[in-house]
Amino acid sequence: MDDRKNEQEPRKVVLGVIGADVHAVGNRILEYSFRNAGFEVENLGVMVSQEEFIAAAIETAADAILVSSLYGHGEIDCRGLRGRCVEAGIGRILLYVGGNLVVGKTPFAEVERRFREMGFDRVYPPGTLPETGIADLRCDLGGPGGAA
Amino acid sequence: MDDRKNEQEPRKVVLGVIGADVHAVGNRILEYSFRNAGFEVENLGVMVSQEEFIAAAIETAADAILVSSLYGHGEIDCRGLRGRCVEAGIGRILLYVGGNLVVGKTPFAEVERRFREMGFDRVYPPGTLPETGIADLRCDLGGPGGAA
Amino acid sequence: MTLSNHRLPHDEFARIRAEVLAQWPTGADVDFAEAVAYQRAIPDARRLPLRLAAAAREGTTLVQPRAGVALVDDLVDLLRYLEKEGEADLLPTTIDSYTRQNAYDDAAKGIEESRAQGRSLLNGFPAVNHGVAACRRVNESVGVPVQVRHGTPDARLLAEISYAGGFTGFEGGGISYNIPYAKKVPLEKTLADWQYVDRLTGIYEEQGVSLDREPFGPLTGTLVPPCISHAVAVLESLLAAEQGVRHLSVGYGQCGNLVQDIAAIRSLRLVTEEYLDRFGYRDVTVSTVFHQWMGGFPQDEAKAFGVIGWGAAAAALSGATKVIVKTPHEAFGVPTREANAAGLRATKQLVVMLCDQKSTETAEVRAESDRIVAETRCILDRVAQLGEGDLAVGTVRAFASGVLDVPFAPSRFNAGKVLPARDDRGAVRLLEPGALPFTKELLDFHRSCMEGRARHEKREVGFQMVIDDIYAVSKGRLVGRPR
Amino acid sequence: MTLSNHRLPHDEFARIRAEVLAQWPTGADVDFAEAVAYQRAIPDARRLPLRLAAAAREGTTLVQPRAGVALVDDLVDLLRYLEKEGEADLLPTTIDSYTRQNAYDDAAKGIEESRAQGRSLLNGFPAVNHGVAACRRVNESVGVPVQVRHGTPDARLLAEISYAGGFTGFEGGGISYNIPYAKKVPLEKTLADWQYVDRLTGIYEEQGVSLDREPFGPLTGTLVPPCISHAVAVLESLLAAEQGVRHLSVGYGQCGNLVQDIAAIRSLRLVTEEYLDRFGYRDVTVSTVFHQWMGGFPQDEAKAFGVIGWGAAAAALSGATKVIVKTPHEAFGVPTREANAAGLRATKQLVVMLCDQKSTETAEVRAESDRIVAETRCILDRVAQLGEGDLAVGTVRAFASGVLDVPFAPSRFNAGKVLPARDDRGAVRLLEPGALPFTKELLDFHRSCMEGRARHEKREVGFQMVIDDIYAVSKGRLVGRPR
Ligand code: B12
Ligand code: B12
Repeated sequence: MDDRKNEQEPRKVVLGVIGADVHAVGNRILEYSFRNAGFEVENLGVMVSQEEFIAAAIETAADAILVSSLYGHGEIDCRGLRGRCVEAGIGRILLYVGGNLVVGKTPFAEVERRFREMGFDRVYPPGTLPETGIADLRCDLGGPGGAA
Repeated sequence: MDDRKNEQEPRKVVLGVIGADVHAVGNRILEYSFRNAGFEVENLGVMVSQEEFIAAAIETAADAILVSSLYGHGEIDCRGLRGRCVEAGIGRILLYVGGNLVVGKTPFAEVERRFREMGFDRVYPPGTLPETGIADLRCDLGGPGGAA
Repeated sequence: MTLSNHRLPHDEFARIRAEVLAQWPTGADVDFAEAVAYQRAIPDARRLPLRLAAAAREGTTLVQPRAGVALVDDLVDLLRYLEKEGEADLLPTTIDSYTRQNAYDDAAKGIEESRAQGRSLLNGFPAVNHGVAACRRVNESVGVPVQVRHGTPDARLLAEISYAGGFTGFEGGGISYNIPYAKKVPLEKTLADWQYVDRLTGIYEEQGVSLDREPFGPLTGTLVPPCISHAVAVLESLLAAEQGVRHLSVGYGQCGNLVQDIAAIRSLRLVTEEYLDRFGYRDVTVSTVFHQWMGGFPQDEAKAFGVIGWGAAAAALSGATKVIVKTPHEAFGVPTREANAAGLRATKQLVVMLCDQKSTETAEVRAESDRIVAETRCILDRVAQLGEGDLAVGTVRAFASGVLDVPFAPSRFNAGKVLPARDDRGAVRLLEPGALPFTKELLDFHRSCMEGRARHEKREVGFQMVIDDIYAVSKGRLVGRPR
Repeated sequence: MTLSNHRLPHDEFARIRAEVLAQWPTGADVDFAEAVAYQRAIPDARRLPLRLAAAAREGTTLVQPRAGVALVDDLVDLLRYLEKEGEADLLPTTIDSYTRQNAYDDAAKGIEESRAQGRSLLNGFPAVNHGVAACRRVNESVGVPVQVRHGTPDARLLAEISYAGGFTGFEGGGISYNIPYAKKVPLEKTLADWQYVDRLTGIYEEQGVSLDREPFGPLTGTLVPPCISHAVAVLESLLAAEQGVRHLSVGYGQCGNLVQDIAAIRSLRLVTEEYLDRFGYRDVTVSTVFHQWMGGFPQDEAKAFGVIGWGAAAAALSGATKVIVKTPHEAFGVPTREANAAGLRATKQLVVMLCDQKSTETAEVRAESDRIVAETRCILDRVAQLGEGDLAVGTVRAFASGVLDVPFAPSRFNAGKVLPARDDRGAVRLLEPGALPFTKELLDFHRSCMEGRARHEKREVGFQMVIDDIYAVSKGRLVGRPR
């Protein structure tokens, strides 16, 4: 697979809120912000299954899947996503996840560890601004100022 | 000394706020409440020195000295009061103390220990209602329902 | 069956009921006659409609948390704690998100995992999986009324189990538990499913069991102008009353501008009573629910206490019958019981302290309240028109045409054309009115509100204002000023 | 010298100064010319009058804690912490109670014991004992203005050391730091001693060093009706202006009824400016200070947060220039820095959130404000009359005759005839007006307020109401209803 596209061509991301989660507000803002930052955004909205994320990523040849989970079931909902990506042949795709990932106020280091172990490349605490994710993605994709 | 007076004769207490403390509100209410409960109250008001407490107790032949300290210097101000009572010949007088006795929020058990060691018979935490002190005093003086 | 706003006929109800109770094994435990007997024996102190009526009489504002965990014993502990240490007047049982999707298999897994890990992996209580007996145990463990709070588009089985399980109040409605809580469930379906829930409530009422039904007021909790949530509340009230519901609690999510918040509760009571009366539902009691700020919270707990205090104060000054309380953990996750109780006590202090200062009749409040009523009437009357007299049909058509339109809702049956933003004093107004059927005068008012703010901020009216307003409270402001 | 309200002549001032600086060894370090140079070099960001003027211009409410500990390093740590973690806009240095009594020997013991025990045994910072250099270190350690807050009847040496030490604000006055803070200090003495402090401030002003002087608004903090604290604030302002003070902050302790609280800040600004103008002091700036609830607090920290939130909200809605913040430890003792910062952040969230909702011009507020102004004028005009035109003399005579009378004050020079209590909506009114020189109309108003409450509570107007009101907030109420 070609991970290093032409710098001019807009990078593509698939965006969505996983599981039975209906928190739509952050998702709207993420879509708006990533678009404004020059990304091509395929926004699946809320209540997105792992299968839908993967299908959309394959269809759009996306560089990254940005998963949100707000409602607390993120831990259950996200398990096995990396594995399914591997099975579907997009095993190296960037996986980011953010929101209120677990039930209850939990030290973030602990949460990050759990989700990294599940195969996520970046894990964001509650209240993260889109700018943070955008900067990281540029960096991970080798955009301006980032390593390839 | 005669600790057991005629039950009909009103019991006498000396009341005041010790040291450089000017918190006057609780003192007014204590005076009112102890009077209403049938005690004879000699209220020295605020900013009362150890010497003034003892002189008033001797002069009125009081059964108890009720010390308040709100402003945080209670620990310094109250030291040696029992000793001075002994010197003055009223060593067995009841000594009660209440208010915000030390600087800062402190576990009350610790505060109580410190003031008991200084020779106080009863020590009250912040927010104590006058009723509590009245009931205890009746009990300690062998009033209705109390032991002699 | 095509949807219409008529009382569900007995045989139709019975037919559906057989299906519903078969959806999950625990449905078999529901025996209506036995459940009525059980409900009748519940002491007055635990009967929600009675407690609300008493509060309305005394002019006090009752305090209620949100709370729910995966396992029964833990829920009992939690509710007892909130009753005792939180001084809660009313208790909830918040249902987990799998149950809300009728995904009882997933809920079962969540229960198992929670047992195994010794911590709740579900964000609420899976009442259907636990069944009638467990629910009764929960209710019998406390001394105050317990209401089921959820967000379930199809809550028929949940309602059956809840009422048989001794709960005396049930939140939700065919609009308010669809549009903010679902992506592709048709309104026809949820309206019909909630007719069932309301009819179920009605037949309990007919047996002398009084139950409270509460449309979910705050909708998406994010900059919802009062007229939109009021219109939904009134419609759900009318639809419920048609099915025989007798006790309604209508809700509103705090916007943050004091005059608007007080006026919203005032107008909500007035407009609900007006329409119930106009449509001939005369023996229905109405109480009001004030939700403390429902949008994004500040992360800092002390700041969260500030927001909670403001919600408590506004609730008291508005004279709402009850206030639903947030916690200092809001920005992070489902709160610990200690955090939950702390939010309750901070609120309790203020609602009791301020109970003598209701300010519903100042000139400012009356003017704002009158405008909200006028806006709400515009919407409701157009809904009735669109439905050719049938409010259920009208509701479906109104959403299709954007006459009813909830900001930021995930449902694809919601137009999503309306954009709200705050005016210069922080009241929520319309930046983009979409297809809301307002008079020119009302539209002009909203436009001039936005222009006033734009002038003050020296920037154009636009979507950036909306984004700034969404983040504002979590960043310590109400109006999202440019930085 | 007999007391009179005239600017202290230069030689008289110099004579007293020599005495004052000799009261304690650290006085020797004060060198006026050097101190002026030092003060002039203080950056604008740390100059209190400038910060207040900017806030008044921007319409924001600044947030300030109370804080003081025995040792210098600990104070520096504490203030830095409150600036950073508490987001304090202004900082204080609260002085300990021995220093307030000029008992520098006791303070010295307190410092030693605190060093030995590793915890502060003093309830504040003994600035006189620590001296000029230490005070400068404190001021230089932070980035915002620091004000000295105390309660010292004779604060002459403290003021000398504070100003030379780089503080740019000094609280107190000859009435407000006597009547609530002393038992047997004659008013003649404190008024004269504060003329010295004000004159000292004035001579710094004449050298181009702007300093803020703040009469202590809340007095005993216990059910003080606004007209009484306003009268004291105006008198101290006039006496200070006569000595050359140019920047005044007048304060008020929250009563708890929102309309009264907003009206109090509105009327305080108006009436202070009116009298300064009337007595010919034209170049004096006036800002307002709102003290969060100064009476007994609830012990529970969550409930304390509720009370703090209400204070923050009322401060913001009233448009006060700054708010003095309480902490969740209030009912127990001097707060930890964490508790102090938490109170600040809860307050900050609300004053910023609500900065666009000032409500000083509603009909209710204007009516209440007008009445407070009328009451205050009654008192002030009688004071002027009693003094035969001299306000200092008038003040002494007014207290002697009960024309000025502070509820619950410990001073034996206070008549103590006035008894306040709340009306049925929680506003503080007069149950017993004592010798306050009110018009019949005003007296009738207060009487009818109390009768209204008594009817509602079905009991007689009487002292039990006062007691119930004193305990009320700490027990979760505002109006102390019978139980
Ligand atoms: C508004 C809201 C609602 C609304 C949602 C309306 C809607 N359809 O959108 C309503 C009222 C319907 C609701 C319902 C529920 N909610 Co809710 N809700 C909130 C609330 C208050 C704000 C969320 C929000 O809109 N924030 C504003 C946006 C802009 O921020 P955001 O969502 O966090 O997203 C930003 C960042 O997180 C980040 N981000 C997110 N994902 C990602 C991914 C990447 C890759 C990156 C880089 C960044 C990123 O960027 C976004 C933009 O800045 C939060 C608490 C809070 N935050 O204060 C609770 C909260 C999320 N809800 C919660 C819960 C439990 C529920 C319910 C289950 C129960 C209930 N209370 O009714 C239901 C869930 C229903 C369901 N099936 O999902 C919990 C989750 C608990 C947990 N994780 O432990 C929270 C945290 C509240 C709490 N403390 O209990 N909720
Ligand atoms: C009002 C008040 C003031 C007023 C006092 C006016 C006056 N002259 O009376 C003013 C504003 C002047 C003031 C000044 C100060 N105060 Co002050 N004040 C308070 C406050 C808010 C309420 C006190 C009160 O009136 N309570 C109501 C009455 C009815 O209750 P009470 O006083 O507690 O008394 C009752 C009981 O304690 C009990 N009781 C008391 N003594 C006894 C004795 C016995 C034997 C019994 C049985 C019962 C009993 O019965 C009383 C009646 O119910 C308290 C905090 C609080 N409690 O919320 C702080 C508080 C007492 N003050 C405090 C401080 C530090 C000060 C100052 C040093 C600094 C400052 N903030 O300016 C100065 C002190 C000046 C001095 N030299 O004393 C601290 C003390 C800290 C500590 N102990 O660690 C407190 C706790 C606030 C705090 N958390 O920082 N204060």
